[in-house]
Amino acid sequence: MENPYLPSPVRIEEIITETTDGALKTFKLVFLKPEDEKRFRYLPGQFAEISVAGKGEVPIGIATSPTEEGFLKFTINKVGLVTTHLHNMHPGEIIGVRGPLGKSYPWDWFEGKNLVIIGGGFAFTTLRSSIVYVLHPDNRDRFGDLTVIYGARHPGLLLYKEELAAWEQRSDINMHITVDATDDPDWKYNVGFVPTITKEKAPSSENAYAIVCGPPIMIKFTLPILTELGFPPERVIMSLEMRMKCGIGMCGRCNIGTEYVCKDGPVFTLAQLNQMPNEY
Amino acid sequence: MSEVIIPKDELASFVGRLLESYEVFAPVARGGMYLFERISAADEADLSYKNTRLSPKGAFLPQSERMFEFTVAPGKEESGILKEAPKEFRERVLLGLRPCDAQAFKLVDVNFITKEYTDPWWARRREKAILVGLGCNEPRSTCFCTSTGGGPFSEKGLDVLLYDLGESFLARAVTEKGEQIVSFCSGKAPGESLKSKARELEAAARAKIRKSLPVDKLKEKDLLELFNGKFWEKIEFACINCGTCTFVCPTCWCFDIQDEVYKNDGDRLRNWDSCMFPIFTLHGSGHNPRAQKVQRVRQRFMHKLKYYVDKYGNGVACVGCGRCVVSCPVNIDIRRVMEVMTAEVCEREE
Amino acid sequence: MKEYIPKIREIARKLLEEEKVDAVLGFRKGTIPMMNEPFMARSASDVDLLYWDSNCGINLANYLHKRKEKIAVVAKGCDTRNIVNHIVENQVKRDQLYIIGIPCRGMIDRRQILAMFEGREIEEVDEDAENVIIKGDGLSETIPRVEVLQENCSICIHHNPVIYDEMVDEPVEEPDHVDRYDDIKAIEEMDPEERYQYFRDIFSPCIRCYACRNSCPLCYCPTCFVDESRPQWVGKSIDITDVMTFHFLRAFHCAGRCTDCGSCERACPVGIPMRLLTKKLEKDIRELYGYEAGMSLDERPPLDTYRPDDPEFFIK
Amino acid sequence: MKDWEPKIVAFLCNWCSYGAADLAGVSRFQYPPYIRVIRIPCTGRLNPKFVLAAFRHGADGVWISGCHPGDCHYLEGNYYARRRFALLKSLLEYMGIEPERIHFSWVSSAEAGKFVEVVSEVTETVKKVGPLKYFMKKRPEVE
Repeated sequence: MENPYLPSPVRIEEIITETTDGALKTFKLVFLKPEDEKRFRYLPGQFAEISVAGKGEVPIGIATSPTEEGFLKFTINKVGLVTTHLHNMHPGEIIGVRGPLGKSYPWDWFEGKNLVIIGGGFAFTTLRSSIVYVLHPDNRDRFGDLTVIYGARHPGLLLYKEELAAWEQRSDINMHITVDATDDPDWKYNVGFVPTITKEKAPSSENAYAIVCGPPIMIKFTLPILTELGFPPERVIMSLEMRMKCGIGMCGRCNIGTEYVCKDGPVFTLAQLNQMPNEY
Repeated sequence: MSEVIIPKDELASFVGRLLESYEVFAPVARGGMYLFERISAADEADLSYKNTRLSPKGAFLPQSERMFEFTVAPGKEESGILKEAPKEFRERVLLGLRPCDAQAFKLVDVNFITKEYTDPWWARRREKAILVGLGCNEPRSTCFCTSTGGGPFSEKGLDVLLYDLGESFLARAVTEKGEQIVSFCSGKAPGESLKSKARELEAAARAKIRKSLPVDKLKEKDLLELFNGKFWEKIEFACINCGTCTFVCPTCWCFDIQDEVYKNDGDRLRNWDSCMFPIFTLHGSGHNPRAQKVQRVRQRFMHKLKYYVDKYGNGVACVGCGRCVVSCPVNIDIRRVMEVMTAEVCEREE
Repeated sequence: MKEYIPKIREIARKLLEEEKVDAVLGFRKGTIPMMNEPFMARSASDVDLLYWDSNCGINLANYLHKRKEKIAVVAKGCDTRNIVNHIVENQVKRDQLYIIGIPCRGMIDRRQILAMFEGREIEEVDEDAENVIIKGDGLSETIPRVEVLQENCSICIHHNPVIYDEMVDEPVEEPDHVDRYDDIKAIEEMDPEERYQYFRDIFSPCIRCYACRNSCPLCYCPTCFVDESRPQWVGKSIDITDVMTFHFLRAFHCAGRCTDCGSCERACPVGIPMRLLTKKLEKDIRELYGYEAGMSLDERPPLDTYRPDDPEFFIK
Repeated sequence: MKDWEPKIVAFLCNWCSYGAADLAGVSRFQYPPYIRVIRIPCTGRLNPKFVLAAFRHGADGVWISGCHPGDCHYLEGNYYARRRFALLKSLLEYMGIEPERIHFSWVSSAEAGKFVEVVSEVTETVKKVGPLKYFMKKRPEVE
C-alpha cells in the first residue's frame, strides 16, 4: 500500500537568498531516488509538503515548472519552527518532499485563452512556475497573450529578479513590474500598488483568464478592478493558503465549508469562493 | 446468514477461542467507566455495559500513533530520512461494540479511504477487523440513533450482531467475515421462540428511543444560510472550547502531525486533534480563519450536520450515540443544536 | 437550592428592566439530569430561563474575563472568590459587575451518582434541603445530599460569597473543623517512587482534551504553554511524561489563585482527580505564606508579592 | 552504572552566581565538571517550565542560583523567585522527583569559594540519587 504521508528524500542542492531582508530563500532540491522523481508529476499551481525530520512539515507552492527537469524549487518565507530551521540549513543536507498535492491552475481551461497573471509579494512562486510553463516552446502556442503584473513593497523584496529582468526583454510576455515605493533613482519599472497598476495597464478581459495571488489586502482591492475590466468571477482564478498537516484531505483542519483547501484547492475560482463560507 | 445461540456461561470460552486467533478488543471496566480496549483474557470483556465513555475509534485511529521513525544523528547516511514505523496488522475482533459505533466507522471510511488517497493505518486495520456488535436492549436517555439512520439493532457496518436474550446471546452473522466468527460458537441454531424474543427486544428498544430529530431536513437547508445563522451565538455561549466532544465522538477523525526527537532518534506521530482548539487553524503568519470561539463551535456542528451531508451525500456525520451530550462539561446538547438548525425559520445575521 | 430560583429571577428581572445591567449570567436548566448550562439572560423575556440547583458546579467567573458590558452574575462562594481573582488580576472591573450572591450548600457529584447507578438509566434527579432524589427506569432512591457532594464541596469552608451586591438568602453556616488536606498528607507520606507511580496511575487516562484547563476561570492566557512551539515545552501525544508535564504546569499556573471550585474535576470526561495537585499548592501556600486565594480585593496574590523574611530553609 | 556521570543543569543569575562561576574559573578553583550552565538575567526570570524542560531533556539534577536576598540587581527579583521556588520544589517532590535533584542557592559574585562548595554538594547529592528516573522524555509507548 502506498503511503501518502511518506516524504521522498531530497538533497538540498542550492539555497538562494531572494530578498534583501533575508526572509525568503529559494531551495533547489534534487530527489535521492530517480523513481521518486519520476513519480512527482505536477502542473503549476500545485504544492508539496516540505518535511524536516524532527521538526515537521510545511505546505509550500512549487516554484519550478514541470518543464524544468531534474530538480524542484521552493521559495520559503521564514515564519515558524520548520521554516526557521530550513533557513538555517545548508546545501548537501537531506530533507523530504511529499507531493505533488492539491489541484493545479486549470490549464485545460486556459487552452487558447489570454492569461493575466497578477501577483504580490512572496505569493509569486506558483505564478513563476506558471510563467515559465507558458513561455516554454512546447507550450507557448497553446495559450494567447500573457500579461504579468507583479509587485512588492520595495525592489529588494521582489523574487526571481534576474528572471524578471529577462522576461521584461521578451516580446511574448507583457511584463509589468511594480513596487509600492522606492528611493532607488535607477528603478526602471512602475511605482504603485498592484491594484493601481492593474487599473492603469487595463489588460483586456476578452477571451482571458486572470490568476490572482497575493496578500489579502492586495486581493481585496484587485478583485473590484478585475470586475471593472469585465472578468466574470468564473474566470478569476485564486490560490488560497491554510494551515495544513496532512495535505491530502484527511486531517480536517483546512476546510472552508465543504471544501478542503489542500485537496479540493488550493486553486478556486472567484465564483466558487463566492459560494463558500467566508472563513479563510 | 446463520444464527447461533451462545449461552452466557459459554461466553468466556467463546472469547477465549477468539483470543487464540485474533486480537480482541472489548468493553472493559476502568475506574468507574467503560473503555473499549484490547483484552488479553476472556474475563476482561464485560458485555453488561451500556456504552463506553470514549468511542471505540481508537481501535483504528489510536489517540497517538507512530507514523514514521528516523534518526537525526549527524553524519549517518539515513539521517533525516523517514521510514514507516514497523507494525504488525493482525486480524482483530471488536467484540460487543454498539451498532451506532459500527455505523460511525462507515461514516469515517469516506474520509480515510478515498479514490485519490488511502490512509494506510486506518485502511489496514479496518480491512483486518471483524465487528461483532451488541444490540442495545436498553438504549440510554441520551441515545438518538434512530434519527441518524441507525437503530439499537442496526446491522450497518457490522459482521455479526449479538442479541442479549438474558440467559444467552443470539449471534447472527451479517457478512462472510461474520460467518467465520459465528463458526467459533459451538452453540446450536435458535428455535422460533428465541427468534421471536429477539424481534420483540428489537421493537421494544426502538420504542424506548423517545427523541426523534428531523435530521433529513438538513439536506435541504441552504449552507450559507445556516452558516450565517444568528443562533450560533446562543449555542456557543456556554462552550469552553475544550476538546471533549470531539475526543469522545466516534465520527470525529481530525488529527495533528507532530515530530518528536529523543536524543538522536525521532518519531513522526499523529495525535487526535480538535477543531475546538484555536491552534487547529492558526496560520504561521498569525492569521486565524477560525479565531473566534463561535466560529469553532459552528465548524464542529456544521461539519457534522451540513458539510459532511453535502460533501458525501451520506447522511449526517453523527450516529446518535449521545456521548458528547453526556460528556460536555457545560451541557451543549447536539440534539438541541439539530433542532435549531432544522427549524423552519433560520434567523440570519444582519 | 431550587428555592433560590424565584429570588434570582426577581433580581434579574429588576436589573434588566431598570437597565442596571446589560445581561445576567447564570444557568439554565440542562437537557440531561445533573447538568445545567451556563446562560446569559439578555432581556426580561430570558429571565424565566434562569435556574439554580445543586448542579451548577461550573464556575461562572470563567465567562467574565475581558467582557465589556455590565453584567450581573449569579455566584456561589467559590465563584465570588474567582471574581475577586479576576478583579485583582485586572480581567474585569468591580463596577462592571453586579454580584447576586448564592449561599451555597454544595454541588452534587454527578460522577459519583452515575457510578452508583452504573448500568441503570437515571432520568431525573431532584433535590430538597436534605436529600437528593434519583428517579429512573424502575428507580427511586433518596440519598442524603451530604453523602453525594462533590469532594471539594464537602471540605468547603467558604460556602458564602466573599463579595456581593445582593444575596438571594441568608448566609449558610460555615463548618467549624474541616481538615482540607487528608488526602494530600497521605501522599506526602509516600516515598518518591510511590508518589510517582500514584500520579502516573491517576493521570494515565488523560485524553488531553483540556477540559480541566478550559473550565478553569484562572486559565485565560492568550496562548497556552501547551501550544507554544519554539521551544515546545510539552509534547502533544498521550505519552505519560507529556501528560504529567501538562498537569504539573497547569496546576502550577493556578498556584495561589486556585479557589478549589472543582470545575476542573467536574469537567474532566475521564474522572481524573487533578485537584490533588492544586490542593497541594493551596496547602503549601497556606502554610508558608498564610494566604487563601480570592478572599480580598486588597491583597496581592502570593506569587505576586513577597516578604523579606519569607521561608528559605531549602536554599543553600 | 559505574561509568555514569551526572548531568546537572545550572541556571545562574547573570549578576551574582554567574559572576561567581567566572571568578572561580579565573581563580583556578577546581570543581566537579558535571554542570551545564545556563545564564539567566535574574532568578526572577526562571520560569518553572525551564526546570521541567531540563528534566525532560534528561538532566539528572537542576540547580538554580542567584543573588542573596536584598542584593538583587533588579531590587526584588529574587524575593519573588524565592516564593516560586518553594512551591516548585514542593510540587516536583510531590509528583515523585527526588529532593536530591533540585537545588537552590544564593551565591554572590564574590563568593567563588561558596560556588565551588555548592557545586560539589549538588554534584555529590545528585550522584548519590543516580540517573533521572521520571519526567524524562522518551519514545512514547504508543501504537
